[in-house]
Amino acid sequence: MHPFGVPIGVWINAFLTLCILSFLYKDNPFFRFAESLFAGMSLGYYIGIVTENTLRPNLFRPLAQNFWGNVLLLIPMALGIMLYFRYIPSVAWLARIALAVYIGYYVGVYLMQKLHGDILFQSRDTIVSLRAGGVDTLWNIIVMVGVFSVLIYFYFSAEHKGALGKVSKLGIYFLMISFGASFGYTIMARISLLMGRFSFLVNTWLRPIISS
Amino acid sequence: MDIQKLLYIDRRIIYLLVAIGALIPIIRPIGLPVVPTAPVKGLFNKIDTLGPDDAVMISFDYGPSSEPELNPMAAAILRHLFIRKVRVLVVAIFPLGGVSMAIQQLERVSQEFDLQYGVDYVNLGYKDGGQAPMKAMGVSIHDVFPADVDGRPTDEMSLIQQVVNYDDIDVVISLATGVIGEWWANLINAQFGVDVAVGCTAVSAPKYYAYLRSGQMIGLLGGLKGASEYEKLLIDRYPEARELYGKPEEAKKSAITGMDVQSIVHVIIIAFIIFGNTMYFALRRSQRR
Amino acid sequence: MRRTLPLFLTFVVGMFPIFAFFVPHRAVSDLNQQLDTWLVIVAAFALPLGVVNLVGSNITKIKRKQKGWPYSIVLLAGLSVMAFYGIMGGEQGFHPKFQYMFVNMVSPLQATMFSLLAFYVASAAYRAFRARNIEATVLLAAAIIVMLGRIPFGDMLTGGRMTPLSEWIMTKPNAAAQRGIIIGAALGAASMQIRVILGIERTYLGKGQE
Amino acid sequence: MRLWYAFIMIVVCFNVWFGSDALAVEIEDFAAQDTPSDGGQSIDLRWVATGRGKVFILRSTARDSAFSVVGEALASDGAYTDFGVEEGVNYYYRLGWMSGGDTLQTHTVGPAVAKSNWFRKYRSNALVTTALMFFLVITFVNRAKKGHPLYIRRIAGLSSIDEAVGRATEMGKKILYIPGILSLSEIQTIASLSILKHIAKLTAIYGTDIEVPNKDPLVFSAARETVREAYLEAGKPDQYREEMVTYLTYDQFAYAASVTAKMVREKPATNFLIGSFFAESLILAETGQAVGAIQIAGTADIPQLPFFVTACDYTLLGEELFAASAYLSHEPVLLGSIKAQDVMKAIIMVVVGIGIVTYALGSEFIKNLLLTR
Repeated sequence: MHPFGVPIGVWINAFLTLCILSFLYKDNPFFRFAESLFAGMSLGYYIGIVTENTLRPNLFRPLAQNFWGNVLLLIPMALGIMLYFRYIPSVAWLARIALAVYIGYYVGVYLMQKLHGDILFQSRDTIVSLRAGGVDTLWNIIVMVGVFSVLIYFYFSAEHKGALGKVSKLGIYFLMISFGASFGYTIMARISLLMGRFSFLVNTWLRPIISS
Repeated sequence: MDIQKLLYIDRRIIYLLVAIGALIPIIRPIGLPVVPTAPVKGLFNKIDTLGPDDAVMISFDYGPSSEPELNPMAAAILRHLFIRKVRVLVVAIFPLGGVSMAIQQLERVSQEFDLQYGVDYVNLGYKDGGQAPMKAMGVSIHDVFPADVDGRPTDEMSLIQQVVNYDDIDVVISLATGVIGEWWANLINAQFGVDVAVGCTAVSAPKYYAYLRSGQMIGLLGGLKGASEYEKLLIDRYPEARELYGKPEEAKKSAITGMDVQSIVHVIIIAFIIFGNTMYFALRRSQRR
Repeated sequence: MRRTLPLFLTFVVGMFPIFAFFVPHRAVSDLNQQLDTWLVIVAAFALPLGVVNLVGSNITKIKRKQKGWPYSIVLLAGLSVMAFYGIMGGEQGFHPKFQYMFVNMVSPLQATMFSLLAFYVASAAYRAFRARNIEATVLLAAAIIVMLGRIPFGDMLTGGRMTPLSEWIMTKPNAAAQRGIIIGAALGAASMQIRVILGIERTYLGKGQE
Repeated sequence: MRLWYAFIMIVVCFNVWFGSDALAVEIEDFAAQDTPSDGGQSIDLRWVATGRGKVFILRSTARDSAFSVVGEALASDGAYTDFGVEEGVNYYYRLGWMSGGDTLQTHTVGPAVAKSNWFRKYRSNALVTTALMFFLVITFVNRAKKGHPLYIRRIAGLSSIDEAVGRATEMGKKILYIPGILSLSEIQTIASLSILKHIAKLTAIYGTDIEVPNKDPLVFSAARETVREAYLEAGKPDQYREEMVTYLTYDQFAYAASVTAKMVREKPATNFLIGSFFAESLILAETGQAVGAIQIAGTADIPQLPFFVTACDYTLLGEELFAASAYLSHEPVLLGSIKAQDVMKAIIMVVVGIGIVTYALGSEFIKNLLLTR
């Protein structure tokens, strides 16, 4: 089906795009329709993704092909099912076991990432050279002052008064420069997204209609 | 006075002007100049020293929502690598759509060159598990990807036979949204010492600058501007690239055209900020009287 | 037991990846990898928790003919059709209809919602970037310089000075501030993570009815 | 005849020109041993070479026979890591190189065995950091438990939480609490839940309406528990309704669409955006701003901070989010851990400070100490 020389899929795509864009003017039934459809379909999409990409290849298929060889997979399955015990008052506490395992593991993983990848790494990097030469030394000093003043801004054990207050104020200026700069830098990305949509509407949808 | 009204102008007027500013260059491109910056040159110059004996891994770590920014980047980098005959291994770590991005871009660019699959380049496809496969490739790429994206066994491919792990790879380039590019920089570079460059959306670029400064990354392409700078470097250096980007259907998709839209909308937003501040000071002055 | 077992498990399971971080022994890394895949499976089981709630509340809406109930029908229809074809995929991957609906419906909805940001950054910039006080002025100045540095127009206006200046802001003061936030946030996160492992922080577990 | 002569000369020259490197290779101190700090995947080879050229790595499981080429390296590299080995097997190695058409080999070294090791030595610095952090948290938490007074400055923005709840109460409108879009695997989400508990207690006491829409199903179920408990602890279990915590959808942007639609239709007086956020941050915050809600945000996702700062009334930046969640619980024990953070921060600044000074004096000792792999 190609009404006006454009595939029906493109028509649907364009219609839904316009429905969402209409929200900029105000909330309206078209947006509400698209929003509800979006909520439903996206959840359905993830049901498909989870079944197809996680449960089938990592759980069902191994169990079906070689049950005893993969019998340990029953452990995560049991943990997954335990999440639902929350709704049965007598065994509700078992749901917390699944949660405890899930949270515990990731907390451990990310703890090391923070301490190793973030703290050690960034600290090492703050050891800048004061002998870089010329203007580079000055820039390195600025970086050093910036890191220290921001860290002092995040210092909770003392009231920010006097010298501490001044340094922490400097930290705020560094933060403001960073936020302003990041904001300004990002505008670009956001416009790119809009461009992608507009270019679809103009080049993929409207142009073929006009030329047909 | 009406200054108050002007200050709290209906946001829909801003929306309308932004929309018009974005539409005009799409309907009729303008062509404004581009100046390459150091973080982009960092990656470009590195690749410019590589040749047929070298290998580069590109990780497609983005989904459809970041296409407009990262597709031109992927195309430009792939073209550069293929022009220099560097061998390319493509992987995908991002679960939602990374692999289809890889297929799309590789299909589009590889047909412009005379390449042999499995020898000059290979698409290993998606691997679940985030950091786990990334780390495991430090030992053996083949073990992580026993089959390529289409299920063909990789042990028969000369490229995978020769490129065992990160030791045989000159640069890993992650085209990333969100956190995966960071993992490459702070996990894989830190653990295996392989050079990492990241092409990211403009929004994550500021955070990546910290990694760039610390030497965890050798290059950084931020958003469409980074891509357009890379295109510019490529077009200036290689006549075959100039020819490629000269084709009208490629020009339309290029980051350089995208920059036209960027420029106009940026100017509109800056004009609004200046207007807002002018009104604000005018209001303050009138209130002081 | 009901109270201590979950806390004990959090401790043991939480210490394991830390242990694995330092111990390269194959037995340890294999078990760690196994845990990784297991927990992805556990997370997958959680999805129906949400689905049941969403379906339930929309059915109630329709039954009671609450305001906007027809939209609940749209939602449920979208959900069931998409989920049906999502589960219908075979060994070769997803059902073609599932992919068609993703490409022509879900994906454009995502992209358009995302693209609204182009408008929102404009309105937020207009409202927030006012030289009200020193801090706001610093914010405003940094933003404008970087915005000009991102477009060719800025360099045309200043004889090529805008791009280097904006790169300088990004790589020097901005990177310094970012690094400060990264270290601070990592410390905050690490201390909280240790609290969780040690069972000091336990809001997330809930007390339950014991 | 002359032609022949010229030809021979050319061949000789070629040999000298291209073969010279290979001819000059001389290998000393060739040794093979298990790669330290790994999982038994490889064996390290080391040698000292004079001259340049390529060397081949020959490997066998027998001392004297069946050597085959398993890799190649530049002689000048002086090292090679052989990943093609099985754990626990005895391997013997030789180096070979071409010399004017002949293949020369070193003597055999070995046996070398790839072993799984029990400690990554190069991560000793991380081990010290981890131990120190644990030690500090435990120490200060114990101090707090024993009743040592710990001073923590007022965290700006916390009082604004109470104000924001108060405003919603006065206006008789609802509070929207958005706990971020990541699952419970993210520590920010856990921090968010403990802040939610505090806020839910306030709404229970004041009788204000609260709604917590969710993207992640695990967070949804934990948030439900949290809010119910908060109402229980506030002595208002009868006011708790299941609809206070709802599930929307698993998609980031569909979630953003549903929440913004909610904001526009229900016009909440106050929005809390606390947890882990990505691109949807500004969609939510700007819509909330447009409908006139008071907004308090908190995240450690650095790319989103600028948007929250510009569109919200108050933003908890990075570490403040974690500190706030500890502070609000009003348990002195948790204050101890904030203190631990501060001490660690001071230690970092001192170490980095000394590092900068010694680095300027020409020592890279501290810099190398912090090297991460």
